[in-house]
Amino acid sequence: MAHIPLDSSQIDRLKDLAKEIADQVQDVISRHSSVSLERTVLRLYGVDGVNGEDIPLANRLVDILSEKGSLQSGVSPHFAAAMLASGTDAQTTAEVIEQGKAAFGDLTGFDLEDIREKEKELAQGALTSLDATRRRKEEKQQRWSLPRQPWRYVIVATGNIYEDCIQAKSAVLAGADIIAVIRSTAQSLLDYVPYGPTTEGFAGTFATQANFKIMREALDEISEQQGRYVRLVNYSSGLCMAEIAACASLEDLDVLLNDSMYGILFRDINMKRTFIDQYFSRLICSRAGIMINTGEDNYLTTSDAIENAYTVTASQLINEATAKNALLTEDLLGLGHAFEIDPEVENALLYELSHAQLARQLFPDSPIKYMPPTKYKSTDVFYSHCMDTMFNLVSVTTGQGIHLAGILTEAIHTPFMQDRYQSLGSINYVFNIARALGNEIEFKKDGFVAKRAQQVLDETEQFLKELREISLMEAIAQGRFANIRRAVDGGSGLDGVFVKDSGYSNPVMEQLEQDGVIDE
Amino acid sequence: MAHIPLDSSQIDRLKDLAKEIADQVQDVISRHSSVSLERTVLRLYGVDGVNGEDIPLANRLVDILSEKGSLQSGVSPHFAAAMLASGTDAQTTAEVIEQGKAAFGDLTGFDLEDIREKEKELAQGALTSLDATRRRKEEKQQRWSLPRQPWRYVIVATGNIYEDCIQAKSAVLAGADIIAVIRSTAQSLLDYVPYGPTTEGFAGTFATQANFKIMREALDEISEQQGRYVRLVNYSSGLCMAEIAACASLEDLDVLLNDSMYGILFRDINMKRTFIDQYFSRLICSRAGIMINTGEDNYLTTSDAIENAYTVTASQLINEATAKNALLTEDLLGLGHAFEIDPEVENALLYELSHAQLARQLFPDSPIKYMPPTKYKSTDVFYSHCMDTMFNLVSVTTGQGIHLAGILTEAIHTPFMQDRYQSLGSINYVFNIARALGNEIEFKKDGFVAKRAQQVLDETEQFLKELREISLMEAIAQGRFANIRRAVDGGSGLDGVFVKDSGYSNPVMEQLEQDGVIDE
Amino acid sequence: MSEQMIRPYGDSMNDGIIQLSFTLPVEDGERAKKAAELYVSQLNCENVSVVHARKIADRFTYFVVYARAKPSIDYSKVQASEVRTKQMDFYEINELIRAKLQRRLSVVGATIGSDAHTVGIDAIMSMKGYSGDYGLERYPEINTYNMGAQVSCKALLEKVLEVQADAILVSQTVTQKDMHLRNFSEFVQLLEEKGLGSRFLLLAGGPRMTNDFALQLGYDAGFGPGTVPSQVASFIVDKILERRRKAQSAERKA
Amino acid sequence: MSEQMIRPYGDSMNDGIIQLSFTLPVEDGERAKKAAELYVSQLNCENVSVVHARKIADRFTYFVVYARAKPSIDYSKVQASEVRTKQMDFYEINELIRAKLQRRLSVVGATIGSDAHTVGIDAIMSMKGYSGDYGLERYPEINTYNMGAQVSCKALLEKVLEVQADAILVSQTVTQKDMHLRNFSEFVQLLEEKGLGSRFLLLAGGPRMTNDFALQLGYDAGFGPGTVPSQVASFIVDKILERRRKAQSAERKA
Ligand code: B12
Ligand code: B12
Ligand SMILES: Cc1ncc(COP(=O)(O)O)c(C=O)c1O
Ligand SMILES: Cc1ncc(COP(=O)(O)O)c(C=O)c1O
Repeated sequence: MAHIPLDSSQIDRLKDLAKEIADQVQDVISRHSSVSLERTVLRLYGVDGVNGEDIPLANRLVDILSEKGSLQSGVSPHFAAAMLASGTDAQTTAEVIEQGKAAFGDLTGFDLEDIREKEKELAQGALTSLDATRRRKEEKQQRWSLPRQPWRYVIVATGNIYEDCIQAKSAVLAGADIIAVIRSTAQSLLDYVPYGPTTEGFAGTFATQANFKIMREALDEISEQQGRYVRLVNYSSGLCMAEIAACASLEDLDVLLNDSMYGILFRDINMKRTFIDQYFSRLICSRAGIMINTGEDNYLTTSDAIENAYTVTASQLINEATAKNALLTEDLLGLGHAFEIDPEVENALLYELSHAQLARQLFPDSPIKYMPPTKYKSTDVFYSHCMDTMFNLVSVTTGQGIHLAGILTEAIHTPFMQDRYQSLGSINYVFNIARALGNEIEFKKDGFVAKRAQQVLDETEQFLKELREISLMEAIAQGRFANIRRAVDGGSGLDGVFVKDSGYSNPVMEQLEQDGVIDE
Repeated sequence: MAHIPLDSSQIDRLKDLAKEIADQVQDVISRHSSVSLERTVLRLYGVDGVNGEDIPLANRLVDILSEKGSLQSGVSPHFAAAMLASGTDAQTTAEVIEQGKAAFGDLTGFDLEDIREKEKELAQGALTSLDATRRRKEEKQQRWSLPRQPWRYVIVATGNIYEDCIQAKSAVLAGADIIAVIRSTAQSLLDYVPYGPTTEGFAGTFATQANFKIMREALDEISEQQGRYVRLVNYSSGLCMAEIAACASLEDLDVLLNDSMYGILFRDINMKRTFIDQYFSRLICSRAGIMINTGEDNYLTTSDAIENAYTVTASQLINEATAKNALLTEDLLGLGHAFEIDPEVENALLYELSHAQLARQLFPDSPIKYMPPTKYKSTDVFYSHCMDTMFNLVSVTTGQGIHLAGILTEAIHTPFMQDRYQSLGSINYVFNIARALGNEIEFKKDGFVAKRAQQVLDETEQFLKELREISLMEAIAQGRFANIRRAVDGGSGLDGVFVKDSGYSNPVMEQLEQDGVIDE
Repeated sequence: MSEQMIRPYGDSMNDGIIQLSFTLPVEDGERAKKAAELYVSQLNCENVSVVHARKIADRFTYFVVYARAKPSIDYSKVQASEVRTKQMDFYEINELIRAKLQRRLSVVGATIGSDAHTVGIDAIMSMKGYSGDYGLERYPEINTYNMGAQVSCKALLEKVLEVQADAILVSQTVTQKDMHLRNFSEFVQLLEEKGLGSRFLLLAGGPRMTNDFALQLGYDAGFGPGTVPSQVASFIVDKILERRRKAQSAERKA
Repeated sequence: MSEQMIRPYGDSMNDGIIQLSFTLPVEDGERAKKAAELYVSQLNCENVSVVHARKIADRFTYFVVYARAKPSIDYSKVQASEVRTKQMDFYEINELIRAKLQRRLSVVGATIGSDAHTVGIDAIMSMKGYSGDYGLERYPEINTYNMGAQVSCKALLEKVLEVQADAILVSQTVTQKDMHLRNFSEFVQLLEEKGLGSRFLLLAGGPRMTNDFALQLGYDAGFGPGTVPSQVASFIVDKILERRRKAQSAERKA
């Protein structure tokens, strides 16, 4: 692999700074919980389904509890109590509570011991299912083997899950290794997870547990046929980060988009809510063996890719640090970056090579996620196809982990089946003819590429130092990321955040933290 | 510039071998002349136009002479005599001869002194016009300046010279630096140069002096408008190499396709005829300041680009040596090679980089001509566009001189206006973003690229040694180039070759040889 | 204007050459190619040449086709409305407001619905502006309120009334399933309902927007890709002054 | 076969999506875009979206367009002839000739007219063959005469008669201005004139060739891109034997 000489002690300094910044946020996280975090506990306890008005039972129960003012102690003890009372399974218990046929929200009259017992039992069940999905995936990857990197990642976004399956299979036939089902525009702002299979969506398909299942089955079929394991991706960003992580784990998803700041910056979701939910969602991902993908690439769509390259690197370091706090291991960190430099810039390719090589060397054991050009894509599909072709070259040359397919119609519409086919045609072509280019070339020392990488590192160090002083939250408030300002108490979802009281109990989280990193 | 370490003493050996091979051919050349060579003399003396049956006067006069059995002494003395007799200008003299109103072919009764005098005068006129076109071009290149390399070269081929002008201007608007007017399929086998403006042709437009003029005027207009000098290319290969060189020089053309073997191999034209005509045509080019482009790229369309890479290098060396024998300087040698490796070959790009870099280093002072992928182009225009994009990258990275635009519809039809626009879009994009890539990277020493280049050099040396033993002509007969066998006395045009007799006179050639390389 | 019949141009006038690519829900093979050929001939084309056919999914084949389109259209009859206003620069515009309007203009902008794209509206409104042209926020004579994205029609209207806006800038980037149409129209309807139909200058914009299209939607103008803020500002000032003139002359008559 | 109506597929069944690119002889601008939109609607399309327009020459604009094609065609009615013959390999073919024909086959091939492309015909005839499939020259039971390119129809026929060929292979690569049509037909006419209409097995090939098309031209079969020699050999042997059977049964009747 081509290589840029970097000062390892500087890299250590950067990682330490990031860790400090992450830990500051961790304080806020540990003091709070959120409605969606509590709903996640219920889902992991086995509560599923919706009521007559299509409201998920998990939402109904948590709402009832907060109306009763009893949410501060967490949903877990209350639900355990209800189960003791009903003597039935979780789902039935939830249904009777929802129908008002069972008391909920008052622990008086229950023996705390029994409750804790029941909670333990429920939590055990939850963890068992998380371990199970992790093992099922490992087993599949054995059977069908994983393709070599860069992994070819494409999105499907018809709005109709069944149409998505056709498109996904077509893409796999053309070489795709990873399929992402993009969500309908509005979903990330919904404070619940929609239910059941869906066939209507806008610029994407709703993320529902049923849709996860349908697509995963389609991919298992094609993995079998193609003899390579095709991963399934969905998006957990938004108001339901942890809940979607729970649903994803129950359906053997492989990857979730899960960024510490994306929801804040690009969906105007409250930052506390985001950090809190994100932590629990990542704990679940780590246990379920779900890889996370982060969204640094998005910064470059609203701020300049050269000027703000250091914000991408800084964010990668912060995402890594927060992820490690949530027990995620490096092999599960698909840290994001992108090929977004204005093609009018002379020698733009040298900058791209430098940035891509830097990311590669900073996170050697992570399957870093490389995003294609989008912002400067032209509506001239032929010209756009050239941009993607050069992106493909940089990716294989610098040995990226996950390669998002650039699409020639990026500036026009969400990809049609033939757009994806053409995109993969370029990827397969370039990856094959340039497979070993990275091993063939050296970047001149003190050349432009090396100097540029050093400059980005220095700017990053400077920036992280400031962050440590003013705190991450303040930095976001000041618009230091993506040129977007978000107030600490602004955005949606803050009303769903609450301070845990002394009696608060969430045995799933406790157990996950206690067990720590699982390595088999 | 990226660089591969090469042994300069080996390069010297290769160039010496090529020189020996070229000199062997030179013997054949000096003993013979051809009908088209003689017609060229007439054209340079000022004979133009056609008779009632559209037969060029130059052809008629030479035919008359050969019928009379007087051609062996060359057309020059006979025509000089005729002019002395007629006392009018060359054109009028030719007309009366053609109409049978003047004697032609018998020198008895003329004072040899007077004839030689007249010949000298005519030859002087010829050389004056060659010097004039060279100066006019230099002057234009001063006024409008030359773009930086690689020069973007596109072809037009509508069959209609006026339509060609529209297409050419469009291409220049999109960035083209060089315009080539491809000829109609049949022309290279015609033993005369068609006359006048033409609007009908097959997969190309006839090369006529009138068409040259029309296009050159169009390009002057657009050069003025764009402020950069746009060169005009045509093709002299075929049965009229020297004649077309004469016409081209009279109309200020900048470049001629002119290869020592193309006509033999790809048009089945007799090899003696080709070598003889080629020599005189190149003498004219050197004096007229016309750059020649050679056709090694064609070999790779009939033989494998990896296996036969050495034939390309060998041919470049031979073309260089024969060109130097014809007084062409290195700055006028557009030696050809191509990006024609099967894209299914893993690391094909590394081979291409190696071959392109080798050509660049072997001929550092020549504007080498790099041809795009053609043979493996797909009818899927989107895929083909990717291939061209990678070709563009190799070209700018290895610093090629003349860059033939690859066209996404290569496998379908001769380029439409929008095809050329799309092609130049890719070229401009890649050249801009990768402008300095060549300066940024090193090829690992003992890496694949370096080793491959050395291998090609060694194979070339071996091959040239064989050629020296068996002679170039024999090698062609054995199918050693492009896997095509051509017998020494086979192919068209041999009947037009004759042995010069002792009294043979061609003062234009003599003068050109005598004056040697002109450097101002 | 005299008749001017046109057809596509490949490499000679009126040859009608066009390039197509599409996918048909059939298995690859000679019959599939034939189907593609027949299909394109149904699109008023002749000399249909199916140059490429390739299976891209079970029961789906992808084609690349070149053909000669038969119709000619009379270009002299083709009409397209363009935003008509004399283009002024930053200084001229501010000067004009000071001189003629004698009060500051008030402009509110937002990306409505679930559309989260702000780059477009920001390009017009934010200080930085677009391709070297200052954004409206930088205009001393204009008060700008950029509400960002994911703004409901209701919230937008409230803001408009609160700051007594002269002009409203609505942006839509997501066009999938004609989402933008529905959102654009929803806002117009809301204004109608509230009887505010023509009170504000209503501007629409986005990557798929044309002026023709905006007028159909009931907006006063539409702006597409490449729009720079000064074009928008020029239009606003121009129209506001024009409306005032009309109003005044109407008064005089009364 | 029951009716099967089809339309192009973008991302959902029958959405009719197609991509087009073409050039119109007009100056870029809103009117040009409108013209492109109107033009494509004349091609039986709706929801025409002119996503890209760019000047590419004085008075010429280049467009990229996406649209929904309206027609549906009934795939069950689509017919395409394919060269029908059981595909045999090198050994089977030679064996069959030895066993059934009991004499060697004689085949002449050429690229006629001014077309200088030989790679196609060589791929079929030369020793090396094509994509791992031996060329006819390598078949012990076939005498092959490959005349190369730029061969006149007259010269080809002379050779055919001289070697008493069973089959004639004609290749054409240059299709510009329908040159290949004229050349292919010229040779057929020459055979007719000489009263040799059906004496030889006549095969046509080239990058634009289809079997349907060859039949129209009066050839016995047509072969396009990707053809391998053994397909051609199989067809020849098959047909020659078939003809002989017919001839014999005819004799018997007489
Ligand atoms: C940047 C971007 C994003 C960023 C947005 C960041 C932000 N804060 O804006 C991020 C990464 C967050 C994003 C997310 C998504 N995006 Co997005 N995104 C883009 C992208 C790459 C560029 C858009 C852009 O910024 N253009 C630059 C601006 C300057 O151009 P413009 O908007 O046309 O604006 C100009 C003019 O139109 C005009 N103008 C615009 N508005 C207005 C208003 C007025 C009043 C006036 C006068 C003028 C005016 O002036 C501007 C300057 O000239 C496009 C692809 C592309 N290259 O176009 C996809 C694209 C727009 N996104 C798309 C999609 C689908 C999404 C998602 C919905 C995907 C998903 N399901 O997750 C998400 C979710 C967003 C949501 N909920 O709506 C699709 C839309 C498809 C369609 N046709 O409907 C596109 C086309 C990509 C694709 N091919 O799939 N996206
Ligand atoms: C190689 C090549 C050349 C070589 C030819 C060398 C040679 N000795 O053959 C050279 C460089 C000399 C050349 C020159 C020219 N070429 Co050329 N050339 C090509 C190229 C790159 C590849 C063609 C090829 O070899 N294909 C590979 C073979 C194996 O495929 P194939 O021919 O389809 O054959 C297969 C089948 O069709 C079938 N088959 C073919 N024939 C037959 C016959 C029978 C009986 C059967 C059964 C089967 C069969 O079997 C084969 C194997 O599967 C194409 C572009 C492209 N990529 O297609 C341009 C192309 C064919 N050339 C073109 C042109 C215009 C020319 C020139 C006329 C340009 C000029 N004006 O100078 C010249 C002059 C040639 C002339 N006078 O005819 C155009 C033709 C445009 C058109 N549609 O009319 C093309 C398409 C390039 C372009 N886009 O402009 N060319
Ligand atoms: C981290 C992350 N989450 C989510 C999304 C998708 O957006 P939405 O949350 O609207 O589905 C993206 C888009 O690229 C992303 O990068
Ligand atoms: C050296 C040379 N001459 C001539 C030609 C053009 O062919 P023709 O001689 O048929 O015009 C080519 C084609 O690429 C060539 O390379």
